[in-house]
This record gives sequence, structure tokens and C-alpha cells, in this order.
Amino acid sequence: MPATTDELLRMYRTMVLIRLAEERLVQLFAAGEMPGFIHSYIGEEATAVGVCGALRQDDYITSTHRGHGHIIAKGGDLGLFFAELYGKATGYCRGKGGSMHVTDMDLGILGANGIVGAGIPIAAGAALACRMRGLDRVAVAFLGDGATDIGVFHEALNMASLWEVPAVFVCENNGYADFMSRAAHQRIERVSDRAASYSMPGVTVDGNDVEAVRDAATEAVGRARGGGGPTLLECVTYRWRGHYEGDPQPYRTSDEVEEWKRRDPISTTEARLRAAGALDDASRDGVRAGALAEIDRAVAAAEAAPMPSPEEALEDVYVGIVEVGWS
Amino acid sequence: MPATTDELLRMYRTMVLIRLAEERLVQLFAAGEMPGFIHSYIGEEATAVGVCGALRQDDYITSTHRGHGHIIAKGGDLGLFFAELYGKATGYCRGKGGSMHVTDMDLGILGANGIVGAGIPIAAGAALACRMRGLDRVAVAFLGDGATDIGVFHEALNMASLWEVPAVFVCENNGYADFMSRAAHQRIERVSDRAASYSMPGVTVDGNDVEAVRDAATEAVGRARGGGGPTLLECVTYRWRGHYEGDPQPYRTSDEVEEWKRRDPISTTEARLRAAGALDDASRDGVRAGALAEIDRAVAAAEAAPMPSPEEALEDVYVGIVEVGWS
Amino acid sequence: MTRLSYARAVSLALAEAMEADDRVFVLGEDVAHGGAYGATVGLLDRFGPSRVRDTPISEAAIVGYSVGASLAGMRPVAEIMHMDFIACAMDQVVNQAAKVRYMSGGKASAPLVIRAGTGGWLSAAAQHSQSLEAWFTHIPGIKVVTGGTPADARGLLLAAVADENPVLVIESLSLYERQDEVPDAPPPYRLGTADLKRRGDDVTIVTWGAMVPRVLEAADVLHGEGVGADVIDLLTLRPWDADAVLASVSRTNRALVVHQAYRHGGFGAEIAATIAERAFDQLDAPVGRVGSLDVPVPFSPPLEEYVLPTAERVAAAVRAMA
Amino acid sequence: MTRLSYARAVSLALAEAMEADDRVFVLGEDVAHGGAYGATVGLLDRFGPSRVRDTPISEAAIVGYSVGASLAGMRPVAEIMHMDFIACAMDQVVNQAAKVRYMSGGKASAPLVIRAGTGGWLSAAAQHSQSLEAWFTHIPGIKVVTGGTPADARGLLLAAVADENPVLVIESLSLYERQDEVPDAPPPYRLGTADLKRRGDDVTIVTWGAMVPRVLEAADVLHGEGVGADVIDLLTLRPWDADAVLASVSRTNRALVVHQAYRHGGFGAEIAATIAERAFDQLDAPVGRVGSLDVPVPFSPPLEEYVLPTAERVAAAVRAMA
Ligand SMILES: Cc1ncc(C[n+]2csc(CCOP(=O)(O)OP(=O)(O)O)c2C)c(N)n1
Ligand SMILES: Cc1ncc(C[n+]2csc(CCOP(=O)(O)OP(=O)(O)O)c2C)c(N)n1
Ligand SMILES: [Mg+2]
Ligand SMILES: [Mg+2]
Repeated sequence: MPATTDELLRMYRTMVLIRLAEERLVQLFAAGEMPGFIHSYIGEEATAVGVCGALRQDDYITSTHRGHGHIIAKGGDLGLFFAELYGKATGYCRGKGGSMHVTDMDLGILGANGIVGAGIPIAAGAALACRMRGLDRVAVAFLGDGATDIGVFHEALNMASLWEVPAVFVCENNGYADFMSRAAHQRIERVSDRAASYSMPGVTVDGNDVEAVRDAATEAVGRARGGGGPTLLECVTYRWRGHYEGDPQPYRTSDEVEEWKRRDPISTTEARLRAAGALDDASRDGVRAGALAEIDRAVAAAEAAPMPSPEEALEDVYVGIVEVGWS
Repeated sequence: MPATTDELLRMYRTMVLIRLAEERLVQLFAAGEMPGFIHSYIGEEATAVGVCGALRQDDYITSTHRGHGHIIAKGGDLGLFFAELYGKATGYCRGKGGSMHVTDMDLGILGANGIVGAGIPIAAGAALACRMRGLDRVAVAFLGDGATDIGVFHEALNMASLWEVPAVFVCENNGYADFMSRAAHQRIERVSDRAASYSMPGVTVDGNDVEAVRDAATEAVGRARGGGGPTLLECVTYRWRGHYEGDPQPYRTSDEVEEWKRRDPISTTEARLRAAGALDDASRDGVRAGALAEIDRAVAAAEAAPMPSPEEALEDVYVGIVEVGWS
Repeated sequence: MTRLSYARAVSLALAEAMEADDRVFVLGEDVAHGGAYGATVGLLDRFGPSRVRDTPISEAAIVGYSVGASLAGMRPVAEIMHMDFIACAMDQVVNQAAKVRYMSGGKASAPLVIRAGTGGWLSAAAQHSQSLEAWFTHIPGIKVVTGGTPADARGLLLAAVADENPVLVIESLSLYERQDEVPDAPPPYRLGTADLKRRGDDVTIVTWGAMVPRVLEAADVLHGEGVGADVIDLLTLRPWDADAVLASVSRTNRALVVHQAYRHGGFGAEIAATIAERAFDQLDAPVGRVGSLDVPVPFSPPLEEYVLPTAERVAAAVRAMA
Repeated sequence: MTRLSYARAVSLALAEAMEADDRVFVLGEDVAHGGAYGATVGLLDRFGPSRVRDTPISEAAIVGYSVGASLAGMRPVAEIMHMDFIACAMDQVVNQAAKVRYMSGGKASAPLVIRAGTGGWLSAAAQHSQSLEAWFTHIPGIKVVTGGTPADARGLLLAAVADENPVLVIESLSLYERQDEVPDAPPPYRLGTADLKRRGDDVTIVTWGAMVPRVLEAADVLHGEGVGADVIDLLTLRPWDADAVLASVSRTNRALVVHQAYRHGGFGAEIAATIAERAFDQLDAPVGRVGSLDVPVPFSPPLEEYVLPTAERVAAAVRAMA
């Protein structure tokens, strides 16, 4: 079932929100406001939004180091999100996680991950739990192309196929793993060809086409939910910015980047909505203004929020135990 | 180039030697003479012998927990071998390694392994070294079907294809990983199909047909030696005995075992040699008698050899350091 | 009371836990076949293949699936056949299971259990004989327990499954066949509480796991020589019962820590350092430590026997403190 | 003498080692691009892609290939970007590299180097900030070294590459930008020998890695208070220079061990326990230990600053011993 115009509009709005939130983050980071690393999702919005468009709120996802888009697409609260990235006490993780560990159990966000590939078996295990509990939920593991080289990817997919867990492995093939182009880290035409090693359906889709992603995800999610087992879904996309903010990117040409910018998932969607008469300049501006206002509110709240007090570091290690601090 | 009758006869002799040595080991183990575990290679002889028939003495192999056949096929010294399995000071590893760790650097045997799959990157790394050193050696990693599920298999093959290392990954698909049938541990028709994940040639061959194994190995080894990169070579075979000596094997039927015994790699070869006029009852008995005499000598020497003195445990941890013992 | 082997006590506890709570399931290599060392015998017949899951040889995924399943409401109990193999799953144990709660600011928790068959005296050489508890006692976010008797193995495993945190349960393979009394009703075990296995006033011996019977043997010998030993079985290594240890040391004024793991850098160092620090004025002798020699575990029995600690060496260490 | 950053000292040592010995090559994620933190800058241009190898994200294979290549005559230097990621390669490090010599009865050896970027103060949270040396100091068969200055980082790395054993080289990411004098000719470093970084008679402070500059800072402060500290930088953690430490303690009669790693179960416990045992009669106060609090490393700067040890806490610990 293709997306209705309403759905498309909703996805468009989310993509714009991600883009603008990321742009704001980039500015804040450059201004020295954000501690740690930032891995920008700009350019890949259609993947997160298309996939999450196929999910219910009670479905699970595991995210990655490049996870901001996933969090927002799954419905994450922008205020809690920004506060976390600022390291504030009011953040999603009370300031303990930061950019790479945003978690929202109410939305099925089982955490992002600082370890490449580590979320793959975790999502699959959550999918197994759903099946064992008789729930018709599914779990999506987001992962990069680089993550398909690490051992646990292989182990997790083999086990998923064996147990027919209701999982979808969404590979965001953005052409690079760190500074290494895909040709420099794996010799294989399509990432989705790796599904054959597990007799699992492998699908490749234009990751910059939110409708195509949403359709492919809907099919894979539907199969999983219906007991038909897991899918490896490759979304071919591109990261516009460096691996991390500050990456000088000597490993690629600006021509290559510009070429991909011409395939901007947001402009593409905008054009479609305009063609369908569902968007004009005014409503487009309205979408952007709405997103910006939301971001402004979130950032302002985050900035105003207190840093955690040092002793909060002692909590949340174990259920039922608070550690001893410096005396 | 197919094997000459002479070569076939040589391979036959080695298979018989492995079979009879393993049978002796099984007896000794049952009689309580051997410490530790024993994983019998009986029934799989054609794989080790066919593969090693395609190798030079200076080529490398890494072996597995089920490694006795590899050691003997690569030219291992039966006396050092038995002495090691007895835990004697005169053994290959001075009694420190036992059945799972036989090593002979002069024969390129880089060690067996108690960790499933761990020898795969080690062989590939040795292959890389050969290439970097400008040597035309190749390295073979022996591995089981179960080992193709563990992460490092995937990582090692991906890197091997990327770097075109002169390695051959020989999967001895004997239908089981421990007590788990192949269908219980992976959902894929041929193990060799996994090669496609690395754009690597994947070949499946009858692992009980020593000529077929030798031919396929010769091709793969030749490709590797000539700079054509690695191959995943699946040899379909069967282990006649339990996973380890003492395994009650409730997980399979004796019919299944008997069926495979009818495809005994040694009888098959024998029949071919007879048809070629290269073997008759007398020479067959001669081969067996020769092997038994060699085994008798090795076992007698091993039995007569001294156990290591306790303090020898303190040596061989580091080059240049001897550890401190109990005072 | 029933006489059970250690392995049978483990399967009893697993069955009890699965009976009591539908969310509990077991996974691991060969577990549906009873397990490589027989710790899961009978579970498949009783609970069926959905709750007793054979896995491929994929230690990282075994633990990773357990993390995910626990986050999503189940109570997985994963088996790692030999503790040495946990090296293949370290990221999932240490960077995922142990940290997910903290990194999420308390939002998520991963109540999973990892059972690991551990230790030497199997003539199984360097990759099948290690006691690696020190890797985990160093890591905040996971609990570590180990029983040295069938009854303790059962009680601790039940408590581990009931715990809301990830728990590593170390089982001594060399004790698997050992039989002992196990009470009919599962007694409550509190993680973090040590057990005084024997009482004596001259020295405190702190130990755990496979060394428990060996230390008790040594204590018998010492008793015959007129030396009385408090034998404290820690049971939980993280968090460990420092109060019990220090209370005993304040009475005996001498302490020895004994474990099977390599002595050098073993968890015994933490205990010894803690005693030496916090009981500084009470000690009549340096805190002793007995553990494996600083070499990998060798295959050949006389070598292995030399490298691993024995009752005799424990007794000798106590005598040297007199 | 030249002023170099720690990162630049590392790339200098790599270039020197590669220049001196054709068998030396480097591999790891992004190393051909200079490395994620710039420790391999310039090597690709100078030595070419065969000896400077970018790898896929495959830590186990990075170490496994290194083991194989070292067995077959090469001298690999593998980079693990953050030490936390070594969790993905533990089997190859601990069960393979560290044991191949022993298991083969001395037939094989694996002269490889693993460089691991380590530690916190990066606001990188729990999976990118750990100091895990205690996992390896517990394991016989591998050596462990770590420098706290650019000169030491360079000298130790050269010695590690020249060593016939597998060596883990821990590099402190928080020191990477720190500049200091580096001698023109590479001085010989002997693994296993500690360096007395500062002399004083009142207390012995044993430390390493990222804590070296912090401890020296504390020693300055203490000096101003009339307390003189011997600051011993271990440099090699396995095998560690117990003689140097004990000699110092016999003079100062007080000892403090300081490391960035979690205090609980850290390698400091081994050192403290050893001092407490072997210098029992010489100690005027319990051996102190300062390390990270027993929690994962948090993201937010005030939390991280609270959890990791500081110069101030080191000074406070010494004052408490007076
Ligand atoms: C196990 C592990 N190794 C290395 C890293 C360092 N690292 C962080 S992101 C990254 C690249 C990931 O590439 P990919 O999976 O394609 O994701 P992308 O960044 O392109 O979204 C690497 C190597 C890590 N976090 N974890
Ligand atoms: C990492 C690891 N996990 C588990 C084991 C226990 N184990 C030893 S052999 C084996 C089965 C191996 O199966 P396969 O690779 O097919 O080899 P086969 O025994 O059939 O020759 C297992 C699970 C191990 N040695 N290492
Ligand atoms: Mg990528
Ligand atoms: Mg098999």
C-alpha cells in the first residue's frame, strides 16, 4: 500500500525537522556548545523516516552512533533530546549517555550504540522476545554499511534467519565507513546480497526516496509481523557532512558531495508534494517555521536546564544499588 | 591436472595412516591412557589429504579442534604427535598443548585451535605475510561448518577478499556442529554460498572423494599462489564418531551413520586404485601393515617417554622470561 | 534434602526458575541437547524448544540476543560453554549488558543471566581452562556470582535469575560431577552476602568457586595442626561482602585469599588490597594470596597440577603466615 | 630535542620502526588516512599502501591477521581506535596472541603490537572512555606498556615493536595533543623498567599513562606543602617493575597507586597488594589507591570530571596518609 499524500506530508515534516535540528546541532557544536562528538545524519533523512513510517510506536529500534535521525523519526522528544546532547540533567539519559546513547523505552528506542554493529543482535533479541511473548511487534536494527563487516552482524543475521525472528535489519549504506569508501572496506556490489548467506530476503532501495523506503520497509515489517521472518533492507544514501563534525574529508571530492546533494531526499519529496498539490511555498515555509519553533523551544529549554550534580554519576549503575563517591 | 596414480597411492597411504592412527587413539582414549578430550577425524580423511595434497611443505595451515588428520596429512611426525597427546615432554608442544594445539613451524602448521573459527584470520594473516614478503606460499584455514557461523569467519573472509590474500578457506562440512545438525545451526543450502558475500569464489566438492578434493584444492591453491585471491572451498563429508570420544550421539540415527560409512573415502580410493591396477590385496595389506608399524613405533616411543617435570610449566610463556614457580 | 551433583543442581535451578516465571528461557550451544556438560538436561522435554534454544556457535550473538530479549521483557539465561569463549562476547557483556542501564540514565535495564562453565583440571589446555572473573569484577554494571557446592550453585542461580541486573554466573566445571546435599525448598540467597563455611580463630581464608572444597580440605588439615580457619566463601564476587571479610579479619588478624584464577592481577588482589588497607592495624602478617601461577594452563596433567592451586599449597601458605 | 605532540611522537616511532625493519607494517581502521586521532599521519605517503593498511570495521580480524602475519615472519602493528573496542577482539588477543607460544611449547611466537587509544576526558561516554589494562595484566603471555609523555610513548613503542612477544601499547587519547620534548635519537627503552619521574622522600606514588602529568601536578602541590613524593611511572605494566617500587617504598614507607581505570579490581590492586605483602613491615600507613569511581564513564562533563581521578584527589589521598 503506497503512502497517502497525508502520510507523505507527515514524513516530509519529520524529514524537515531532522534536517533543521541537525543543522542547529552543527552550529551549536561548531560554537563549542556541545561536548563530545557529533555524527550528522544530514542527507540520510529519508531512510530513518521511511523506515519509521512503517513502524508502530510499540515496535522496537536500535540506533547507531549516527542516530539522531532515528530518534526523531521514531517520535523522540526534541526537548529531552537536545538536553541530553548538552549533557543536561533533564536529558533523555540524565546526561549520562549523550549523542550516542539516546534511549526512550516508551517509544521502543532501545538505545543507540557507540560500538559499531552492537545494536544488531540487541534488536534481534528484542524481536525474539516479542515472538516469545506473543506480541506482534517487530524490531528494527539500524546499521551502517561499515557495520556489515563486523562479526556480530553475521552472527545476528544467521540466528535471526534460523529463528525467524520478526526483525528488519536496515543498512544505511551511505558509501563510507569512517574515512573508508565502501570499495575500501568490502568487495561486494550490493550490501543486501549478504542476505543470501542466511537465506534471508535482501532488498536494496533508494534510501533518498522516502516513499520507496517506506514501501520496502512496510513490506519487510509486514512480513516480520506476520511471522515471515527477517529481512535485510539496504537503503542507499549518502552523508553530506564529514564522518564527525570537524572531519576535513580529504578522502572524497566536493563534486561527489554536490552530486549527492542534488539528490536531496527533502527536495525530492517537496517536489512530489507540490506536484500532488499538497504543498506550496507558504505551507512549505510553515513546515519549516514550525520545525524551527520546536527546535528553538527545545534548545532554549536545554540551555536553561541545569547540569547534573556530580553525585548523580553514582546512580543508575545497578537497580537497587547506589555507588560510593569521592569522600 | 588430475592426480597421477602415484599421487593417488600416496594420498591413499596417508588416509590409511590417519584412519589407523585415529583408531588407535580411540582405543587408547577408551582405555584411559589419554588425558583431555579427543575429537576424532575418522571418516573425513579425504578432505585433509586432498587439500594437503595440493600444498607444498612451506605452505601454511591452521587446524582445528578436530585436527589430527590435518597434522598427519601435512606431514606431521607421528612420534611427536602421539607423545603430545599423551602429554609427554617429548611431544610436539612439550606436553603443553595436547590434541587441540599441535604446532610444527617447519611444516607450516601454525597450530590447531580450541576456539572455533579462531584459526581463520590467523591463516589469512599468514597468507598476507607471504604476499608482503614476496613469497609464493599460500595458507589454508581448515574450519568446520559450525565455524562458518562465528563472527570472525565473516570478518576474515571479507578482509581476505579485499586484500586478495593467497588463502584457501577449507570448510569441512561434516553435517554437525557439536550436537547440532547443520539445519539446526544455519539455514543455507551450501556453505560455499557464503563466499558470495565477499565476491569470492565458492566451491563445493565431495569431501569424501580425495581426488575431487585434491583437484578443487589444486585449483584454489593455484589461484591463490598466482595472485588470484582467496577461495572458500566446502568439502562435504561426515564424522563417523561422536563430536568427542564418549559422545552418546542421541541426535542422530545409526542409519544415517551407516549410510555415510558406505561412502568411506578410503574404500572408494582403494577401489579406484584396484581398478587402475595399482593396488591388490597384498599391497593393500602392505600399506596397512606399514602404517600400523609406524603407529606402533610412535605409540611405544610416546609411552616410554617421560612426563614433563612440573617446572617446565614455567617456560615458553614469553621469549626471554621464565616465570616464577611455587617456592 | 536430596543428594545432587553440581550439574544437576544447576538444571534443577533452571527448571525451578522457568517454572516460576514464564519469561525465563535458556539459550546456548547444545542446551536443548542437555548441554555439553549436562547442565540443561531435561529442560527441552519439560519446557519445549521455544524456551530451550540451541544456538549456532556465535557467542557474541548469544549474549547480544540476551541483552535485547531482556530489554524487551524476557529473562534470558545464556550458556557460555567454557568461560574462555566469553572472550568472543566481551563487547556484548561489558559494553552492552553492563552499561545499558547507566548509559540510558536508568531508563533501560537488562536482567539477563550468563552462565559460564569455568576452570581447569580438565586437561583441556590453555583455551579451555581459564577463570576470568577478574575481567568482570572490574566492570561496574554487572554482578558476578559463583557457587562451590551444588546447593550454592542452585541458590545463586535462582537469585541471579530473579535479579533485575545482568548477572554472570560462574560454574566450576571441575565440580560438575561432585555430589552433595541440596535442600528440597530453594532457600533465599541474597546476592552480595558471603557464607562462612567454616569457623576458626587463627586465620581468615577468603575463597570461591572450585577452590571452596579444596580450601575446606586445607582447613581440615590445618585444624589437625591446631590452626583454626574461618573459611569465607564469597559467593558473590561483585558486589563482594567486604563487611563479612573485615569482621572476620578483625578477629583472626590474618588473611589469605585463594582463587583458581591466575594469581597475578586476579580478583584476589582487590580483596587483599582492601583488607590490607582497611584492616591495616589489625594484621599480624601480610595478607597472602594463592592462585594459579603466572602461566597459561598447560595440557599435561603433571604440568596442570603444578600450575593450579591445591589444598596443600593453601595449607602451606597459611603455615607460612604463622 | 624537538617538541612534539604525543600523537606525533607515536607516528614518529612508527616511521622509525618501519624504516628500520621491512617486516613492520601497520593496519587498522583509517590508519592509511592518518588514523582517527592522527597517530599514523604521513605513513601512507612514506611507506605505501602495502605497509599502511586500512581495514574494515573488524577488530577480531585486525588482531587475528596480526597474529597470523607475525607467525609468518612479519611485525604487524595493529591499531584499535578506542580500547573499549578491543572487547570485540578479546579472543584473538588473549586466547591466541598471548597463548600461541605457550601452547606450542615454544615453537611459535607472535611478535605483534596492538596500539589502543585509551581513556576518558573526551566526553565520549561509557563505550569510548575505558582504561582496560587490568584485563591484560591478568593474562600471561602478553606484555603491556603505556607512556605518559611523548618521549615515553615513542621509546616504548619502538621497544614494543622490537620485542619478540606480543605487546599491547596503551596510548592515552587525552594526552594526544600534549606537546613535550622528544630526543632526536631514539633512546633504548627496556620493557619492564619503571622510570622515576620525580624524587621525594615522604611517599611513593606509582602511576602510569594519562595520570602521569596529573600525578606530577599533584606532586608539585604537595611539594609546596612540604611533602616530597617519589613519582614512579611504571611504563611497563606487565611485567611490572616491582623492584623499583619496593625500593622506593622502603625509603618512603608510604605508597599510593594511581590510575585512570576503575579503582575496583584495577591493576592498582595488584600493585597495592604486592606492596602491602612484601613491604609489610616498612609501611607507616595503608597503601592507598586512587582510580575512577565504580561507575561507567558518563558523558556530561561535570559527571565525567567527578568520576575520573584528578590531581586534586591524588593530593588529597596523600594528605590523608600523613
Ligand atoms: C567496534 C567499533 N569499531 C570502530 C568504531 C569507530 N567507528 C565509529 S563509527 C565508524 C564507522 C561506521 O561506519 P558505518 O557503519 O558505515 O556507519 P556510518 O558512520 O557511515 O553511518 C567507526 C569505524 C566503533 N565505534 N566501534
Ligand atoms: C568459540 C567457541 N565456541 C564453542 C566452542 C565449543 N565447541 C568445540 S567444537 C564445537 C563444534 C564445532 O563444529 P564445527 O565447526 O562444525 O566442527 P566439527 O566439530 O564438526 O569438526 C563447539 C561448539 C569452542 N571451542 N569455541
Ligand atoms: Mg556508512
Ligand atoms: Mg561440523
